[in-house]
Formats: sequence, structure tokens, C-alpha cells
Amino acid sequence: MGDNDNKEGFKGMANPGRYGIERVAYWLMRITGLGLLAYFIAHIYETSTILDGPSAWNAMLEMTQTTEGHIFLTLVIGMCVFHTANGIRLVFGHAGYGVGKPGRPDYPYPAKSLNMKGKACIYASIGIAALAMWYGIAVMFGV
Amino acid sequence: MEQKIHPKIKEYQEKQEESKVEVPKANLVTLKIKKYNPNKDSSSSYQNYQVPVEKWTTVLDALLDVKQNLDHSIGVRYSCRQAACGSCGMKINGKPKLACFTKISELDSTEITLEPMDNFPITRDLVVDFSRLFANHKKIMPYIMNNESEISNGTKEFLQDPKHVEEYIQFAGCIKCGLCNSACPTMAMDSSFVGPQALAQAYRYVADNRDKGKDNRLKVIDESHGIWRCHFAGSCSQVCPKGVDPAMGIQLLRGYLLGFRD
Amino acid sequence: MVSSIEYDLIIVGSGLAGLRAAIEAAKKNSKIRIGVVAKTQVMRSHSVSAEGGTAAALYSEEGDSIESHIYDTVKGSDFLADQDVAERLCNEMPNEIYQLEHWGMPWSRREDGKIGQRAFGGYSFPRANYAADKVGFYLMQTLYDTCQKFSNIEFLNEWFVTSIIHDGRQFCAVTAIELSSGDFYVIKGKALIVSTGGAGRIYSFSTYGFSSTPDGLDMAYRAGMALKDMEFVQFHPTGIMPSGILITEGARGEGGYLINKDGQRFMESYAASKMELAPRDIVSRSIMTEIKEGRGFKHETGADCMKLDLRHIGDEVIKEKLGGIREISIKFSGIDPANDLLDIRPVCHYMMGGIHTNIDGAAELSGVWAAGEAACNSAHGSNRLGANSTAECLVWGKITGSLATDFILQNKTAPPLPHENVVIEEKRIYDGIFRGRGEVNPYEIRQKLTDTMNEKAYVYRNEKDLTEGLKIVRELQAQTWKHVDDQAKEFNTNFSNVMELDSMFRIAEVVLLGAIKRKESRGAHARTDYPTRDDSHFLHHTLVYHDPKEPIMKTHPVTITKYKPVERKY
Amino acid sequence: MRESIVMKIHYGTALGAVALVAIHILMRLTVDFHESLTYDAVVANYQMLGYALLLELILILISVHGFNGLRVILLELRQGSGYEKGVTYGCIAGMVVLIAYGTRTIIMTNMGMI
Ligand SMILES: Cc1cc2nc3c(=O)[nH]c(=O)nc-3n(C[C@H](O)[C@H](O)[C@H](O)COP(=O)(O)OP(=O)(O)OC[C@H]3O[C@@H](n4cnc5c(N)ncnc54)[C@H](O)[C@@H]3O)c2cc1C
Ligand code: HEM
Ligand code: SF4
Ligand code: F3S
Ligand code: FES
Repeated sequence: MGDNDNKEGFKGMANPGRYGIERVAYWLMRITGLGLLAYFIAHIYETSTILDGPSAWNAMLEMTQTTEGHIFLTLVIGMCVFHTANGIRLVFGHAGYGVGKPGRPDYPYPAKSLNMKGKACIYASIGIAALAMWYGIAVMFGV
Repeated sequence: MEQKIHPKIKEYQEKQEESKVEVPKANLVTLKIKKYNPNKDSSSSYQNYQVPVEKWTTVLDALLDVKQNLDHSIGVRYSCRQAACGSCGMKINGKPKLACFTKISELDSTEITLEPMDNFPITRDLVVDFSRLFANHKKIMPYIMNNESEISNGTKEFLQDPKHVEEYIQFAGCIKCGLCNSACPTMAMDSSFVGPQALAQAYRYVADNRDKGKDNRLKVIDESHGIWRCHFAGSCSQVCPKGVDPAMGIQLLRGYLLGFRD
Repeated sequence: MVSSIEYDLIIVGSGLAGLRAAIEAAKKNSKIRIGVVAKTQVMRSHSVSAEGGTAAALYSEEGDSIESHIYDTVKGSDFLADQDVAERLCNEMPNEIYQLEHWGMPWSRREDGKIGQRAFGGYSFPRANYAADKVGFYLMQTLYDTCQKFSNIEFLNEWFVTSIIHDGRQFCAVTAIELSSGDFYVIKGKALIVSTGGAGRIYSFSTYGFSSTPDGLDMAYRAGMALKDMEFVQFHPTGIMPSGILITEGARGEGGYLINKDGQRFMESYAASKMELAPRDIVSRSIMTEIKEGRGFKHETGADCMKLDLRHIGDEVIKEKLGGIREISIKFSGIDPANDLLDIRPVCHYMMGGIHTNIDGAAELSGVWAAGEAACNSAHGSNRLGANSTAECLVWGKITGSLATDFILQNKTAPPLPHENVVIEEKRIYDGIFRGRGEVNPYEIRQKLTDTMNEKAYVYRNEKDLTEGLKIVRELQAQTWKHVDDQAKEFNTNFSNVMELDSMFRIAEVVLLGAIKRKESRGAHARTDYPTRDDSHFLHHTLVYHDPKEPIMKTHPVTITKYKPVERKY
Repeated sequence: MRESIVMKIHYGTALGAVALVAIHILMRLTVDFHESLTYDAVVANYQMLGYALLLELILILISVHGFNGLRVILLELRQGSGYEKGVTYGCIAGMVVLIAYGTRTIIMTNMGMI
């Protein structure tokens, strides 16, 4: 086996394209999880500058006050909101709520677990993440 | 390799020359087949074959036509040709499907790419190795665990009303075609993952009111490459040809482990 | 040197019969090593396609009886069944149904929680136990999954068995090719159960999966065992156009009508008491008669057909009880049975004949048993009733599994392997087939062979067609088709297809010879030139032995216990 | 540890974090965004014991959740017992370091050691 395993590999795992919105949500969840972890580590480092006195703190704040900093923070807001909202959906799903009731499937066998409620939650998570980002932009860029 | 022409196409062409009639183009499709024999070839290659099709021709029909008339050597696994045996899973235009359950006319393209399913070792061409799938299936103890599972003389059936049957019947429809495992994003990287096929079967038996083996099964799947490596990506259910909906089964099963069901 | 492996019990075929046998043997003795060898993977055998039901008389309190099941079977067989065998089948079945249920079989249930039954052709009580319309599939799943309990059952997936090796008195081994690697093996064993299923792929219009070729029958035949009653080929009335996939008899069991061009339920002219639920041979003949007399339909492929009307059953019941055929007809023919009529035509569906065995499933060679469709223990005579075949697989799977285990425990040492026979077999397949030379496309030859069988040995037969058929088959066989283009070792289906074709010729010949010789009409064998049953000359089984020059034909008596042959009327 | 326990912690920390982060952010939003981040305001916040405890809790919950999430992803990328052990211990180590580092900030600020 080994190289001949024919696993689809990273490209397959990370490709959100082929299988519908649930797969997109999976992909976003991963990216945002990792993104948030990265931000979180940075954030802990950032806050630690408070120990070095006001000038260090302010220097740090300066960085987030730039346009790039604002864009970055906007992204963090979006990631956080999506990850949280979708995370709540997933906690329910993983616990077996809202994934449909078993029963006789009829051709063409639509999958009950990929139901409209779930899809709506995913779109809603993306939606409120977008809203939050918009609000963040409004505040930070002072529009 | 010298490219043969399908005898029917040849016939058309000859007719066309004689009578100058236009051959309807829509009736010809090209199968682009990935060929690879890991023991002999250093790398895989794609081979094109043109075949005539009709409105009910399935991908499997077309493939067997190619095998009969153009290239005997194509490695392909098939048996029932009615979506009951799970032999003929392959990637058709990039997505895992059953060849016998996919009509050419549904595909809306005249070039059809056929590749072996992902996430299974390739045996040859479109044929992949199922040993891991079978082993994982065995691992989840797919049988009724109950002290009374062997009958003695005079034993009658366990009563089970139609509602109880509804609880598990959809999961019992699994034909072990492996399409779910080949679509699952975890499977794409994690070769130790038990996979949606086996997990759905674990749920099939847990949900059966004749079975008493829930705790044993939960123990088996509650490990680092067990049920928790499912992230509810849903692709398994998206591609399942039999409506098993493994994603549902897995989440319901996980409900037990999280203490939301008992 | 040929590689070799060894088991105590070798089971060839992982269909219903093979799996049932494996479980019984494993249950009986946990020490013996059981190898289940099949050319398909597990759960891919033809048995998964069985749809409609498995017969057993369960509800005596509701008016059924085992006695009645026996009589229906014998009458259905046109009195060619061995009656002691039919009795055994019907007596054993109720326990099999309950045992399967305890192993997890998802039988459909009645409101009271008991196992559901539906009407099937030729029965005087609705006693086809069913699980929607995927009975074979669920049975297979239940048995295969139950096999996982036993540590002494090993599956050799995708091993193509090519021959049975014996020393003239007793079974020694089988030879096989592991498809994935292409390696040739001897598998030694103390006992063998052949459960290689039916051979329906010798017909081009067939309900069978592609793997149902007669290699198992041919193996036994070449090893010197007789094939019995091969002329009796069942044509199921309702194969859907154009694919030939089966529309289960359960569709009529649930109330479906057969309709001719005049919109008439024509079965009333042929079997007024049973209508569409007459035995299959009768319904198939009725359809062909209607077609011949101009009351059929033309399908867009140009073939003649008849219509099956399920609309009045209603969408909900169709979904509940006939979900599988709903899927099949929508997908493969584009017709939803709730709205439109289905195009159907009689289609090759079952081989009543097979390897000659006694009531215990023992073949003529010591150490060899046969079970399931590959065997002919004569439970079905000249016409099998629907739902009796899966039943037979279960019962004789169990019986042979148990008896073979006893045999193994009594015969602790196997006879020495006759190596020269292995060498001969290796030569036959590698020099004779793999490295054979020929100019003719073997797949085209196969197409011609199966078309010939369809044309010349179909529902109605006659001397002229049959002899012509035999001539064509022999001519095709003589052509230079024996060559394998694909010279790779790994998963060479070209090679296995050509080996299958090789066996198809010998078995097609046996079918035709038997049909020519039987100058009467009985059960599924209907001769227009001899339209009646002739008990004074033909109330016997046909046996055919292999001989390189010309097959040797013999007869074998029918066992009659209680039921004297009478005219068969419905 | 059974994977189910790890994952219960994963979900638990996530849900806990939702609640606490909500408070954290709401407190940010009750005052003007820019002002809330001035050095003095932040230090004042830190020096409220309750708030410091809140921050500490968030720190722990999110670190546990985040590093376990990372572990999950890494576990799926490659297999092999050596690698998997490495991933597990690596993530635990990362988690501990991050918590320790963050805790240092909180304690020192809270105690006025700046
Ligand atoms: C479409 C259809 C529907 C049916 N419906 C019903 C029904 O409703 N009720 C009923 O009672 N009966 C039904 N039957 C009949 C019944 O399904 C079969 O008779 C029965 O399943 C045969 O089972 P088996 O175990 O004998 O063989 P199979 O299931 O055919 O298995 C044969 C096995 O032998 C193996 N094999 C063959 N050749 C070789 C070789 N050379 N080397 C190694 N292995 C080999 C194959 O791989 C396979 O595993 C139906 C049949 C058809 C065609
Ligand atoms: C506060 C609300 C949060 C909720 C409700 C939440 C919920 C979840 C859930 C349910 C998962 C499991 C996903 C799965 O297994 O498929 C998950 C994964 C993850 N979370 Fe969170 N999370 C939250 C915040 C965070 C934060 C702040 C971080 C960053 C430190 C984070 C990092 C991760 C990571 C890295 C993963 C792994 C991603 C994956 O497995 O797909 N999460 N989260
Ligand atoms: S769950 Fe569906 S896709 Fe997966 S193996 Fe079973 S039938 Fe195939
Ligand atoms: S695709 Fe994989 S991630 Fe889960 S829902 Fe299906 S098993
Ligand atoms: S050939 Fe059996 S599922 Fe396609």
C-alpha cells in the first residue's frame, strides 16, 4: 500500500467545492478554527504588552489602528461569529438533534440529515458573520 | 496504443459516406478512462474511447461496450447491474457514483471521465481494494448481540412492530459500495478512520430493538480514529446511492456517547 | 511449484447457500477452518438481487400448513420434484425464517409485530415471507454480518476457482486464481461445498448478475459429476424492458395486473383461478402466446412485450412494499409505476437443474456437497415456485454445512494430493486459454452464444430450433476465439471472462441436449411439437456426464411419496 | 483518556466560551470602542478581580478548545503512533504554555505589578 493508497489527500479534504453547502461549512469551520487559534495566540501576546507599560501597549494598539489592522480585525470578527454560530449548530447536530428522523427512504433518496433547517443555519451563520463584519467595518473605519 | 474504432461507429461512417446522411453527434460519447496497474506502470494514464449510446445506456453499459469492442484489458468490477451489489463504485466526472446507476444521459456531457474511487488503494484501473472497508465493518460487530440469537426448537420470532423496523431499516440498505468513504473529507487524509460506512452499520445494529450490544459497539468506536473524526461534513450522505444517510446515523450514534440518548 | 493453502472445509461461492453453510459449519465446530472462496467480493453475489420473498408456512392458526406448501411445490414442479426433498424443504423452512429473524433479518412486519407474508405465484396461501422487495439483499446482509461473529470463517474475496481436484475416489482440493495478483493456487481441503449459483448468463436476456456464469457447474461436470435436469430453465414473466432487470412476482402478489393490447387481463383465459399468480411457466407461456397471436406491444427497441399495471396499488403502497422495483423502473426505464404501465417480457431467471445431489446435498464424489442454485437436489422438479429458491439455499446451506463438518471430523486425514491433476489443470487454463491464439473476439462469440440460447431455447421450444441451436453453439465453440488480449496478471477480467465463456459452451450444450431429448412438455420445458406431458416416457430426471467426445446422457428416477401425478391445472 | 471525554470537553469549553466571550465583548461595547482600549481603562479592568477571573476562565476555555481543535486536525493529517503521540503532547504543551503566559499577564496586571 503506502504511496498506492490513493487517498485523496489534502486537496480533497480542503476542497469545499463538490458536495454542497455542508461541505463548505466544514471547510469554513476548519479555517476559522485555525484562524481564531492563531489570532488568539497573537491576542494573548498582544495583551501581555500591557506589562511593559503604556508606550508598549500603545505601540501595539497603533498596529491595529492601521487599515491593514482593521481589515485583519474585521476578518477575526467574521471568523469568530461564523465559528461560534456554526459551532452551536454542530454541537446540536453532533448530539443528534435536527439531523432528521430515521425512516424508509424513497427513491431518489434525499438525505434527511442534509435538511433545509441545517442548510438555513449554515447560511444564517455566514449571514450574521457578514453582518458582524460590516458592523465592525462601520465602527472601525468610523463610517 | 493503436486506437480502435467501435464497430457500430464504423458502420455509421460507412453508411454516412454512402448516403450522405448526417450521423447525430449526440449519440456518441467519449469515455476517458484512467488506466493504472500499480505493479507494472510507473504512472497512470488516461485513455479515450468513443462509443455510441442510447437514452438508457448506463456508464456501466458503456464501459462493458468498450471492454467488448475496443479494449479488453480495462479493469472494472461489476456484477448485478441494478445497484444492489455495490461493485461498481467509481469516480464519474469527478464524483463517486455507481456506474450501473448512472445514466449517460444524466451526465450532460459528451466526455465522461472515469477514475477509480478515492481513498481506496488501486488494484487496477477502476478496481480498488476494499480490505480496509471490510475490516472496519467487521470491527463494529455488525450482528445482533443477544443471548437468544440462536434459536431452539419451537422458538418463534421476536415481535417487532413496523415502527421499530423504521428505526433501523434505512441503515440496513447499505450495499458496501464505499462511495461514502471515498467522498468523506476525513477519509481523504486519515487512513485509520473507521469511516461512514462502518459507523452507519454500527448505528443500524444499535437501533435494532433485538440487539443488546450497544455498549460494546460504543466502546469500539469511541477512540481517536473513531466516530469523533466525523465532522458532519455530510458528503457521505450526499453520494450514498441507497439513501442510507450515514451522516444521520453517525450523529444519532454520537448522541449516545454524549449522553443525549440512551 | 504451485503455491498452496489449506482449509478443512472449502466453500466455493459466497451467495446465500455458501454463507448459510459457513455459519452452520462454524457453529457446529469452532476448530475447523472454513475458507469461503468466491470470484466476487462478499455481498456482491447474485443473491443480493433476489427481490420478492422466501417461502415458509408459518401461520397454521391462520389456515396455512406445511402440507399445503409441500403440495404446492410438487404440483408447481409438474410432478418432477423428488417428493421427499420437497417435504424436507417445507418442513425445515419455518425454523430458518425464525433463525434468520433472530440473526437480525429485517423482515417486514404486520401490525401485530409478526413476520409479514405476501402472495406468490402457485401457492394456495400467501406464504412468501418478505422484507420490502429486497429479500435476497437483506438475507445476504444478515448472513454475512452473522459470519463476522465466527473467527474460523475466512473469506477469500475475488478468487476464481477453476477446477475440483480428486484422486478418483475422494475430494482433495480446488485450484483457483487470486484475481488481484493473478497467482495460481491449490486450495487443499477435506470437504467441499459447491454453491456457485445459477448459470443464467448463458442467455442474453436475463435477470441474473454478470457473475452468474456456469463455471461452478462446469467444474463439477469436468470432475466427473453429473448435471441433472439442465433443460429446465425458468423464464420469469416480468423482466423489465430494455435491461431485463427483474420486476418481482411480489408486484403481482401485491395486486398487479398483466394487460394485453386490448386492455384485457389476459390471464383469465389461461389460469382463471390464479390469474396473474399462476406459476411462472404458465404466465410466461401465456404472455408469449398473446404476443404470437398479435395482442402484444412493441417496445421502442423493437422487441415484443406486454404491460404490467401497478397503478391501482397506489403510490404509498408501492413505496412501502415495492420500493426497489420503483427505483429500478424509474431509473432504468424512466417509468414511475404509480403513473404508468411497465413494459415487461419473459426473461431467463432460474436454473432448475444443477449438480446432481441426493436429498442431503451430497454429490456423487465423496467429500463434495452442493447447495443452492448450483445444486439439483430436485426440490423444484421442472418448475420452481417463486420464493422457494432462497428457501432452498438456506435449508441446504444448513444441511450441507452440517454434514460436511461431520465428514471432516470423521476423516481426519485428507488423501494425498494428486499433483499430476493440478499440472493438467494448470496447462488447461494457461496454455489452453491464457496463452491461446485466435482471431475472433471472444466477447462477440459470447454475444452470439447467448443470443442463440435466447432465440432457440426460450419459453417455447421445438426440435428444429433446438437442433439448430446446438449446431450453432458447436460451431461457435469450434471457432478460434480462445485468446486473451490482456496479458497482465493483476485483476485480469479479460482472462476470467474467457474462462467463463469456456464453461458456458459446455453447459449450453447440456441444456440443449437435455431439451432435445425430452420430447414432452413439462413445467418450464414447453415443446410446441410435443405439447403435453408424457409420464409414461419422461417421468424421470435427466443426467448428463462429461465426455470429451460427446456428453453421456442417462436418466434417474423421480421419488414419489404421497402425491400421484395428476394433470396440472390452475 | 477516552476520546468521548476529550470531545465532551471540546464542546463544553466551546459553549462555556460562547457565554463568557459574550460578556467580554458586551463589556467592550458598553463603552465607546476606542476609549475602552486606552491603557488606563484596560489596566483598570484587569484590576477588578471579577473581570480578571473572567479573563482567566476565557483563557483556559479557549486554549483548551483551540489546541484540542488543532490536535484533531493534525491527527487527521497523518497517522502513525509516534506522530500521534507527538501531536497530543505537542498540543498539550502548547496549551499549557499559552495558559501560563496569559495567566502571567492577568495575575501581574491584577496585582499591579506593572
Ligand atoms: C433477479 C432475481 C430475483 C430473485 N428473486 C428471488 C426471490 O424473490 N425468492 C427466491 O426464493 N428466489 C429468488 N431468486 C433466485 C435466488 O436468488 C437464487 O437462486 C439464489 O440467490 C442463488 O443463491 P446461491 O447461493 O446458490 O448462488 P449465488 O448467490 O448466485 O452465488 C454464487 C456464488 O458463487 C461464486 N462463484 C461462481 N463461480 C465461481 C468460480 N468459478 N469461482 C469462485 N466463485 C464462484 C460467486 O462469486 C458467488 O459468490 C431470484 C433470482 C434472480 C435472478
Ligand atoms: C466561542 C464559541 C465557539 C464554539 C461554539 C466553538 C465550537 C466548536 C465546535 C463544535 C467544534 C468542533 C467542530 C468539529 O469537530 O467538526 C470546534 C472546532 C474548533 N474550534 Fe471552536 N468553537 C468556538 C470558539 C473557538 C475559538 C475562540 C477558537 C480558537 C482558539 C476555536 C478553535 C477551534 C478549532 C481549531 C477547532 C477545530 C476545527 C475542526 O475540527 O474543524 N474555537 N469549535
Ligand atoms: S452507506 Fe451508502 S455510500 Fe456508504 S457504502 Fe453504504 S450504500 Fe454505499
Ligand atoms: S462525509 Fe465524513 S465527516 Fe462525517 S458526515 Fe460523512 S462521515
Ligand atoms: S454492478 Fe452491482 S451495484 Fe453496480
